[in-house]
Amino acid sequence: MSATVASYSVSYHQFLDREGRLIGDQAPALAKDYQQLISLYELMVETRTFDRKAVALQRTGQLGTYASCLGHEAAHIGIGSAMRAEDCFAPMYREYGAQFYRGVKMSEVLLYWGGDERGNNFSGPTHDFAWCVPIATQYLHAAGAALAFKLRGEKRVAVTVVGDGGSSKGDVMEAMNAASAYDLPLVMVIVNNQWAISVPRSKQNKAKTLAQKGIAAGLPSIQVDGNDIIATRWAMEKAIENARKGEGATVIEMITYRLSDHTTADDASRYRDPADVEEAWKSEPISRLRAYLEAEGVWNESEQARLDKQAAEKVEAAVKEYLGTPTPTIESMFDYMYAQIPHDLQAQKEAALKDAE
Amino acid sequence: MSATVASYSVSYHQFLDREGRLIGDQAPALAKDYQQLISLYELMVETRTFDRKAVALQRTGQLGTYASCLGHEAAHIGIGSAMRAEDCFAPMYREYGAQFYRGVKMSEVLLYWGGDERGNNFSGPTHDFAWCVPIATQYLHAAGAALAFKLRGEKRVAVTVVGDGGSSKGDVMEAMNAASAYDLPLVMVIVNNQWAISVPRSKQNKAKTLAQKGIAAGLPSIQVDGNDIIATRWAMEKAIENARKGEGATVIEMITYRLSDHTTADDASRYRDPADVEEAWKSEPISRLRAYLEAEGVWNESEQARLDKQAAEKVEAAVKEYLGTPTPTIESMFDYMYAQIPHDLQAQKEAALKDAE
Amino acid sequence: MAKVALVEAVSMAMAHALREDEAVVVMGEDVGINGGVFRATAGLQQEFGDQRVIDTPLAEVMIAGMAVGMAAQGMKPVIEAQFMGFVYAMVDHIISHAGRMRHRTRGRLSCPMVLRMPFGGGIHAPEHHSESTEAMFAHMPGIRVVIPSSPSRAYGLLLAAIRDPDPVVFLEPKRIYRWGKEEVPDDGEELPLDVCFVLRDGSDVTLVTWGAMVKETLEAADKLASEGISAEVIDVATISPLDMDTIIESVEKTGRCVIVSEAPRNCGVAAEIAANLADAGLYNLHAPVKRVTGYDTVMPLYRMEMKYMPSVKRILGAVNEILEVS
Amino acid sequence: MAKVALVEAVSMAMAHALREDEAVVVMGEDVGINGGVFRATAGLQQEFGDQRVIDTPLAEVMIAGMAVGMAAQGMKPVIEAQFMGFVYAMVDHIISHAGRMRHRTRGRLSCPMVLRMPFGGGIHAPEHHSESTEAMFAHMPGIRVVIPSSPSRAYGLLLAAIRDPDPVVFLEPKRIYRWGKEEVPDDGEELPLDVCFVLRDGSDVTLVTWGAMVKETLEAADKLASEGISAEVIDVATISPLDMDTIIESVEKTGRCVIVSEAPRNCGVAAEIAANLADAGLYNLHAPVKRVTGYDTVMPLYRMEMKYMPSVKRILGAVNEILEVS
Ligand SMILES: Cc1ncc(C[n+]2csc(CCOP(=O)(O)OP(=O)(O)O)c2C)c(N)n1
Ligand SMILES: Cc1ncc(C[n+]2csc(CCOP(=O)(O)OP(=O)(O)O)c2C)c(N)n1
Ligand SMILES: [Mg+2]
Ligand SMILES: [Mg+2]
Repeated sequence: MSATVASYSVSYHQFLDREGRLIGDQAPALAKDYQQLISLYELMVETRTFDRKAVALQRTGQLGTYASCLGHEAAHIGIGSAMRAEDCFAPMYREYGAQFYRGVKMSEVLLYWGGDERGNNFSGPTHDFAWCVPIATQYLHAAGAALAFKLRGEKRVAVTVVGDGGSSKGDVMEAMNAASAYDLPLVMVIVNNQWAISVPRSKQNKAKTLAQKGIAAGLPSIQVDGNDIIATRWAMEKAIENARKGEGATVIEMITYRLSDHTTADDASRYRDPADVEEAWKSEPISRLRAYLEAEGVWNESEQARLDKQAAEKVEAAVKEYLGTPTPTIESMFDYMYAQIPHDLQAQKEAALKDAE
Repeated sequence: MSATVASYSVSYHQFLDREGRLIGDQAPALAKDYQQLISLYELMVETRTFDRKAVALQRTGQLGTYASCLGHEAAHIGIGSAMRAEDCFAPMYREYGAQFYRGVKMSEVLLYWGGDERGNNFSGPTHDFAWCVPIATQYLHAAGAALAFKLRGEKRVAVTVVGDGGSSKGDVMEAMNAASAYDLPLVMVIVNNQWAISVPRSKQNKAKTLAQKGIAAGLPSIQVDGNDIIATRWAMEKAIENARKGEGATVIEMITYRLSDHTTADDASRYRDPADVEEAWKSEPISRLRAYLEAEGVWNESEQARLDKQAAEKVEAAVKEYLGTPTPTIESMFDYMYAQIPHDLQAQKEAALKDAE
Repeated sequence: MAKVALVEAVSMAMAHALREDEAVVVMGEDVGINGGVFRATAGLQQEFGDQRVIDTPLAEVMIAGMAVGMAAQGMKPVIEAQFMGFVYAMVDHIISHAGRMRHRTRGRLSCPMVLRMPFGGGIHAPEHHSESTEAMFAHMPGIRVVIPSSPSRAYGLLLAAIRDPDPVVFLEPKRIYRWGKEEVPDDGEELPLDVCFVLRDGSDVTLVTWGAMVKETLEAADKLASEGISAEVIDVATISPLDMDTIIESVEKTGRCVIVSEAPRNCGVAAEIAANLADAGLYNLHAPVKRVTGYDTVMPLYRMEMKYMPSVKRILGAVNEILEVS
Repeated sequence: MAKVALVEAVSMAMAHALREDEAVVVMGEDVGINGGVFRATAGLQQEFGDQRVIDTPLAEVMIAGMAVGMAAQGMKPVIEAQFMGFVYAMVDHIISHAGRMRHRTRGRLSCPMVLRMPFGGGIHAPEHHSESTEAMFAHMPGIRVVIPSSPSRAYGLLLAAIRDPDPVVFLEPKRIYRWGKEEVPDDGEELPLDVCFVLRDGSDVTLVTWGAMVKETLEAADKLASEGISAEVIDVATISPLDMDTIIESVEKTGRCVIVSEAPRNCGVAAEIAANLADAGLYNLHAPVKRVTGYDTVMPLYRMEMKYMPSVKRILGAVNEILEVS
């Protein structure tokens, strides 16, 4: 006797094609909410302006290793803009767009990559997690946050992001499993930008999608075009709403492409074909949204010029603030280890202060 | 635009119902291969006889904590009997039935639980892994073995087992992911006996099956009645054959029930309803196979009496061998740490020998 | 007042904390209806419900990672590793996050969690059930490491650990879970997380230990007393931060020190104590500092485990060796 | 012969091992076409193919666990943790299996694997990229821990590590990956895995160190020499097993010892060395044993990292402190 006992599928969603034309007739209201679309567009452009500047700062020795977000703007801003302030974001390390939307300042991002912990004490929601370098660990922090919200009866949602590479880590699967076991108000995004440093998506596993990892835990699992902000925002809104209503977690794979090197310490020309990158540029998120807005008649050259100027000024101001931040103190190496510094560390602190004299 | 990009399902397979009647007309040849079925049946009975004796030894202070396999005989022997000697088995800790088939001696199982490492230097295939207490880690050892076989071009298959509880660990998902990434000759069994000590299956996650964990990595994933040896053996044979042919890995969930306490250190009456256990006894694997064999006219009371006697004698001999094994030496604490004992440890060894005088 | 065992005092402290602070939750494998494999959480789920005392899927990385997330969001999770042998999968989240959350965010987020677990050998348990790797945690910045060795110290130290605003690893010496019962009032009084306990005054030699080895060390001290040798016995209790002042003060008096620990020797906590004596304590030393420790081997399976564990005989041997030195 | 840097010597040793033994495979994240994020595996996949030099999914537990399985089945995997900050997820398989496989099976199975990784601070890297937790591995039974500090020692020690029939953790001081180039003949000559290297003879004080701190320590010795103080410098190199004989012999001569390590202080390898001096070396000590180490804090982000790392100044300070003592 053989019987099918469980069936699942993964759906793919896209509303704007790469030329910026609406496809199908299912587009969400956002497609016609030009004001909101324009504000998302502006943040996308500002984020890219910031990103280019950050890379330049690194190249000129004014910033440490920096992880660019070039090409991820629709994914990241789709995520950040669908959240409420009281929701909790557990990022990896390149979702600046999401964080800017939530109030993190550009200067704070620079401070962090400029080797200063104060960047993590940012102006975004105070409950948001810091940048997370140990890949995928943030998934479990988000799951813990979601459990905290649930136990306290708060209508808050935790949102987290991992990459295509990071999705291979057990932490991701344990978080999905926990989301299922505890019905957590949690949205788990996999930003599939095709590369984990030099390792292509195809080497992570041979499954058709990364979204289907959610099926392991019986969670709704979808794929969206991660370069289409209408799709990313729509998927996030739906998933966050479900989570807030107590209907549990969702896994969303956003398909995009890392247009930059992995970080400024990387040289992608060693391992990938420039032709592929060129091809990927044709799908990038900003020009398609601009084309759409222009076709709808709500955006034009002069608006763009205004925006470009505004973005450049904003970034310049942030750079100035960053470069003007004084060096941290010796004390700051010791004073945040514990709420109350223990006697042994106090002795080390005193010795360090003496040595620094 | 929305499109389905991937679809998966999990099928369930059973050939013998709990009364021992064949269901459907798809039963594999084994159902009529009475000689082989009888030999499997004999091992199931011997294993159970052994198991009861081991628990008794623990109760009388002659054995340490012991993990019973009561009720798992069809699952374990289905696994072990489908493998070739050159295949590699990475067990958890209660698959004695599989191991007996592969040549491990009953006295060796007792030695291990009797607190003696020599039990792990067993008479089964020398490449088989030892019992593995840190739950789920064995999955990755099996994946590593499978990769070794593949890299060396050997037509060997690695087989591993985890429990319903252990299937929540990241190691399991990372192994499945690796199996997909590297197309490994690997069979990953989840023996779902409904309990992880006191935690019921339902608390591990809310997915319909545990088999569907394999879908995360795009692997064929099926469920079988783990108390039906025709089904467990059939599923294992198919999966092992696929793996040997280079067609990759399979995930098999075997549904059974832990009829005993978790180990002799556990008291299951604290957390589960005796009525559930009683109900589970109705599905246990040995009586159903016996009923089938008797109905087919190939087994009877006197055969059973002969078998019972033979099993008892075998077990008695094993106990005798176990109890007669002399205490390990002090040297043995040191001599297997490295191929060549380093100087610091040599000094510790000499001190220990002196202290023991 | 009825006397309680160490494991019951652990339970009492958790119950007290659950009662006084609703941010406290207890989480782990089998901590719920089963009450933990050692009964350390017995009765807690019955009293506080399954939203406060929470069974988890079998996934240590998950338990640790979620605890970090919960703690950062204002909860006070008290998580259990079922045995110390299963804590290794948790180490990443403990070292990379629990110990860094406050520092990394300049105090914006913190990680007030307790990771408790039974540790140590000597109970005839299976493989991986007898670990003593406290040094691994002591080496991690931002983590306190606490080890009680009596019911009252278990109660007071665990309460303090749970109330502490930073992460604490709390190691319970399971070999003495049911040894040395004491009356322990459930008065909510905590003990300090940074001082040693002098269990016995003495003038000829200082014996420093912690956890279950307190038992053998006190026995050795008794034995020495019967031979006219006066041993001071110190229970370190708070492995990190380490109260070297108390130890050095004792050695100032006795001039001799033996450190007893069942952990492997290489880079253990005993080394840290001896290293401090070789520095700040050097001029008080009349004789070499001896470490009586487990060997740098795997803890053997149970037929041989008592050959691995430091014995009274080995402690006495070390003391005699340095007493011969004048 | 062209001079090579430490990271190139690491590469050479791997290439030599891949050539001489087909059981050897190199595995890790980005070790293939990318040649590793530090170029330590540059060119290896091109020479040996993708069945010998294997990119892995991004999954540290998997890499460690599979290496254990492969090693037990006769391969000799040389795996890489991309940075030491990401090794913690591997610890479970290393301590629970790699270090126990031979012991557990009475020699039936073994685990001849090498886990290599860049470690240490000082390169202006992001968070979690500057770890020095070698003590964690030194505390684990059944694991060798090796740290080279020059190109030739990197070559000889890594070859020995790969050929060794047991698991070796091989830590590469990335701050000096490209410092101190040397001629290193690719002659397949290995170095012993259990002896210290005396880098400089001296008579007034013994400076003991390893890894990248060898640089500052040698600088300090130069400085001392210019002041007429003769410092012996020892590169421990094999952290476990630790060659205390060489160190004690040196201290017999000098009477003074300063141990330099960038790892956190509490329970570090420096403590183990000092503890041995407090025991077997006590009667040779004319002054307290000083440890110049990292603090028991998180390694700060890069603006402050050089304030964390032991400096030449701090080393000289410690030496002067104990030289004043007569
Ligand atoms: C646990 C861990 N392992 C390795 C690294 C080093 N590392 C940093 S980013 C990266 C690749 C990440 O790829 P992916 O998850 O796809 O995210 P992306 O960078 O592409 O956004 C690696 C291997 C790390 N930070 N953490
Ligand atoms: C990593 C790890 N965590 C915890 C334990 C303690 N433990 C031993 S068996 C067990 C339950 C296992 O349940 P399951 O995986 O369903 O296997 P079963 O025992 O039911 O066959 C637990 C929690 C362990 N051995 N290893
Ligand atoms: Mg990626
Ligand atoms: Mg089970």
